[in-house]
Amino acid sequence: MWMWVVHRVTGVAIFFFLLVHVLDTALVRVSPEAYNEVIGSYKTPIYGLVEAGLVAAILLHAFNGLRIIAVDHSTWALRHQKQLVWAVWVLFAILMVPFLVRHLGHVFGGA
Amino acid sequence: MRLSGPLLVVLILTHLFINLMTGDGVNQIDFAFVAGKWAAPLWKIWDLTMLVLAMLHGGNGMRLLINDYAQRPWMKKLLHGALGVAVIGIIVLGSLVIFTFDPCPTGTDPELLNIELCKELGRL
Amino acid sequence: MTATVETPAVGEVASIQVKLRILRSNPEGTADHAPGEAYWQEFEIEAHATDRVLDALHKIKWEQDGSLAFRRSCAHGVCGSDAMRINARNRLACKTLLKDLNPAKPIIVEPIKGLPVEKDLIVDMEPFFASYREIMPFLMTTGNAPTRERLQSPEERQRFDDTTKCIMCAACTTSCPVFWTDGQYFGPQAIVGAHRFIFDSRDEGQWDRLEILNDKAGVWKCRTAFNCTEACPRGIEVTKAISEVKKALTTGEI
Amino acid sequence: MTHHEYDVVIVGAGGAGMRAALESSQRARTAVLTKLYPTRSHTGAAQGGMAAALANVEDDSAEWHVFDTIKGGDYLVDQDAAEILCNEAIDAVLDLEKMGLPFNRTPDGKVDQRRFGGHTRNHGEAAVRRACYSADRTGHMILQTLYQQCIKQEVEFFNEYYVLDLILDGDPQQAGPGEEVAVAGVVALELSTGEVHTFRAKSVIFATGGAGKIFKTTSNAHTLTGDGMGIALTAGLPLEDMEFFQFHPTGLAGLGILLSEAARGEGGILRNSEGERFMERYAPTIKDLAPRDMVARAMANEVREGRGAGPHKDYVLLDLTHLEPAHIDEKLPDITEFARTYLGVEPYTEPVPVYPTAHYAMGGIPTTVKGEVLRNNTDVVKGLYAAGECACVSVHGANRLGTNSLLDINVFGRRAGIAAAEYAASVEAAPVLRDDAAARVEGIVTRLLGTVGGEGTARVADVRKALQETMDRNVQVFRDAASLEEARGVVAELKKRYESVAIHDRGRRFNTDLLEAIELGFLLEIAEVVVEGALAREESRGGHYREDFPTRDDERFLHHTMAYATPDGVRLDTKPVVITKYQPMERKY
Ligand SMILES: Cc1cc2nc3c(=O)[nH]c(=O)nc-3n(C[C@H](O)[C@H](O)[C@H](O)COP(=O)(O)OP(=O)(O)OC[C@H]3O[C@@H](n4cnc5c(N)ncnc54)[C@H](O)[C@@H]3O)c2cc1C
Ligand code: HEM
Ligand code: SF4
Ligand code: F3S
Ligand code: FES
Repeated sequence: MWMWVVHRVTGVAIFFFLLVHVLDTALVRVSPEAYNEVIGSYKTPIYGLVEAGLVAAILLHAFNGLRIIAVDHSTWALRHQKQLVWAVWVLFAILMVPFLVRHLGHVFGGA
Repeated sequence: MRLSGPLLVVLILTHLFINLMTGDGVNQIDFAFVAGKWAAPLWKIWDLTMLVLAMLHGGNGMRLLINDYAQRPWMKKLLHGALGVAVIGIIVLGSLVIFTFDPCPTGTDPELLNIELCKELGRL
Repeated sequence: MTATVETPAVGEVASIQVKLRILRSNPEGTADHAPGEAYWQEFEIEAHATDRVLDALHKIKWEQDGSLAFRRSCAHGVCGSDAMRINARNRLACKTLLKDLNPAKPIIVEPIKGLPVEKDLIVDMEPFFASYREIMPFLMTTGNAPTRERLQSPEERQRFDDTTKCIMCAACTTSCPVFWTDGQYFGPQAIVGAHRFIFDSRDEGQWDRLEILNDKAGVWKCRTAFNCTEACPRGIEVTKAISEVKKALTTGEI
Repeated sequence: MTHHEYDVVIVGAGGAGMRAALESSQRARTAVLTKLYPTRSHTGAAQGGMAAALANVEDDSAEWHVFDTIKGGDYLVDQDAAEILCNEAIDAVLDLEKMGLPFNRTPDGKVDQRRFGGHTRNHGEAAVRRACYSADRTGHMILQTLYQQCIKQEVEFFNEYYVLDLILDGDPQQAGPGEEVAVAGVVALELSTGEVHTFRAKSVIFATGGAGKIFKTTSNAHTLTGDGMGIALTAGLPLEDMEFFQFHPTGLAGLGILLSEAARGEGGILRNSEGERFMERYAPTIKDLAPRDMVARAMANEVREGRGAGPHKDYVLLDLTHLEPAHIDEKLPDITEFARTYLGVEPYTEPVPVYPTAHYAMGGIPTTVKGEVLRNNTDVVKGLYAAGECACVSVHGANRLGTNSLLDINVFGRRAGIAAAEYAASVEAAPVLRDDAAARVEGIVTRLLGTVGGEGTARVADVRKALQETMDRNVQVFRDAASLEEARGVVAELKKRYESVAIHDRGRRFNTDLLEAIELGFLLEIAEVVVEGALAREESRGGHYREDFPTRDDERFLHHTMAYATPDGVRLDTKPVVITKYQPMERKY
């Protein structure tokens, strides 16, 4: 059940982010200045953390989404859904760790 | 849901990877970066499908959520309405942006632009 | 079988002190509590590790507080009377042995969630049975019945075996997070009940039933949370049954 | 108080009650009152199968089935009833199949059948496959299927209505032969509100199931407290053959949870502590598949003679280890799980500890083959019917054969349903319910509620426990005058204590405390009748074995016992056994 909660929460989070994200991207039509100003704020540490959270949400939602799809289509997956939950978290960790290193590096180290 | 899901995986992960992992990560993102990307039709289409799919998928997901949690019928109607407006609005807005994008708006400080690209296009 | 004072003869089991924290409520109120108010009450009893939670509840009822109300009948997991939330999981009290719970901590016992509580651990089962009736849970055939039995191969019989085991205990439906937020949802049990007929080679009413399940309160409400499968005391692969019904609806094949 | 009027009221929604409801609701306005949700009824616990000479897998005939039933019942069976039972068996199974019951199948798609104790080919030559089954969940499937059909027919259920009284128009004991006594209705307590309801009806069918809770070790549910029998007795009606109680050989040791005879039908073997297949000594031809009374006695005897297994040498072993695990999973999935869950024993590799457990009441409310309730040896109560375990048609005589009860509830449930509806159609109206019809029930409820908070009074649970223990100790597989006298004394004393029993729950809604107190009253009544009948029957026959009279005595006791409750205690009478074809013979297997 917890995976269902995770999936819901991340889904909603991504949705609202996407609303904002499209709006800010739309600024490229207004003027490069405006766009860069907004994007500039993405590069502050606080926003950096938010963004990291977002990526985490997307990754989790994505892999869990794949698990749900698998479970719906194959009996094997259905019977091993618990292991698949683990797989989701493992995959998530595998991708998240290097990303965090790099991303936070960019955000804080300004490399 | 089932169809848009896997496609989105590919689309969004690549998107994120390119934007945040390659090169300079978040720091590289600016007007010039976007302009550079959208110069290639591949990325235009890429982002467009991503947008449409994500909004349809997310919109549908939100619809389910509203169904689950909105108790009173009028509330449900209201939220569904708002959701519809948001989804359609965003898709329209997003597509407009992508298609009418002008990488080298006149009168902008060239510092901000993707100079090579604009030169190539003969706009500078 | 009454208050298994003697332990089952296999080996000797020492008696242990067990605490139970029970979520109670009395529709008529008690000296300390308003009508319908939910409150926790803790009981301590002496029991054997091999006793069932049901035995523990009986001990409380028979020795300490006769007003404790719960349903039970068969005491061995076949009638479906005593589904309750034990340590945050839906189980049958008669199929849960004390030794399989952590005796160091109090055992938390609550009524199953999502159905109106009537008194202590007793909930109103009517909405649950109403959903079951909704899916037309009976064999539907056309034409004249044969004089002898309808033939059915062992394989065809096997196809729906799993879902014939359901004892309608409601452990699944009342563990489903979707059901908690939306009582309109038929719930996994009703889908299990429908599955039992949809995949019965003798039945000809599959599409009527599938149509009902295609409704907005039907299978599409299921978000594969798997709580139902984990709760089912009969080991029915509930989510699998639901997924087979979804598949039948999307592919149009049974 | 609420008043209802119906043509037919059925009390009980187990197999018998719902089978009756399916018939009567097609013909008359019917209400089914049940103290449990229908699907909680103990029919759902039945495991092994339902007998019918379908001959789907080997040669068989209804005639052989009749003979086995009579011989299995140690010649106390009414043979006309047994003929009906076995002849209608085939249709009873086919009807269930057509209603959708998922029987196990033969490779060519027919209903599969398996062996069961006492069912033989050609009058005892060898075990025959006669039990139609659905894994070890036959009763569950029957209960579910009947419930599903009731949903289809929109049968009107009053769930969690506890019937407490039967209202007759006239006194069944005072009325002379030939005089008319008719049913007027029943009085019930609605559990969720505590409200008393009266139901006036032209016909009433009792289908309230067994009374196993008079014993401590039993395969029966907590709710099987013999209510229907107790209500009938209190209303002045007799109970027949109550001393015959079946002890099923294979209950999980110490717990009583049943492991179906199907375990032996599928090849399981009983062994003592020496590993010996001891049934070879007791029933050389059909060994482990001898009738239950014999196997239960053999087991108790092994234990008595020191060949019991376990630390206390107090049980024997059911050995399934030579069977293929796949076979076990297919045919006996539930009972093997019981062994795992409750004893922690893995039946694939270890033998399962078993000991006889109180299982089935052969006796009950006497009826004709149409299900009409008798108020003496010849007169029926107009409009009153009974079927299922609470009734005694007598098709089971002194010992019921396995799989004959699921058959009984279907055949006689159906007959009672039809007869009740037809009777209802034949009369203008039911006798008027007097204004004070509910007074007795109101009185009981008020009295018990008044005991809440009382000082120094007996607890329901203590009285019940004392009753169950004395019954287990003194009225079990082996009985004799001394043990029965002891039980008689204890029961009498407990009846006194019962008068001062106090409850704890003062509420009216879902007062299960009150319910248990009332149930205890029925248990005490029934236990008394069982003990009195057993004391009077100075012979050994079927499930009733007197060590002081170890042989069957057809001279003195080839008759049914009829027990009546009177102000001076139980009065016993006899009723002749109907014999058509088969003269009593020695019972050997
Ligand atoms: C573990 C077990 C296994 C068995 N296996 C087999 C087998 O394999 N084959 C076979 O042939 N037989 C078997 N039997 C015997 C058989 O199952 C029962 O005898 C039979 O099911 C009884 O059915 P019934 O309808 O008479 O009663 P039940 O199914 O017990 O139903 C009684 C009904 O009466 C209602 N009721 C009771 N009291 C009241 C009241 N006061 N007011 C209102 N309602 C009331 C209850 O709610 C219930 O609905 C088995 C029995 C047990 C215990
Ligand atoms: C990255 C790839 C993605 C995959 C693989 C994916 C997969 C899925 C799947 C399979 C579901 C259905 C879950 C169910 O049936 O229980 C779902 C639901 C949902 N998705 Fe996605 N999704 C992805 C991206 C997104 C994005 C970008 C958004 C936001 C716009 C989003 C928002 C939602 C929402 C709100 C739900 C509904 C959640 C619910 O009902 O509980 N998803 N997703
Ligand atoms: S599917 Fe399982 S959990 Fe659900 S009602 Fe049936 S037996 Fe209970
Ligand atoms: S818990 Fe609920 S969401 Fe589906 S898988 Fe089970 S029904
Ligand atoms: S009491 Fe019957 S299932 Fe628990």
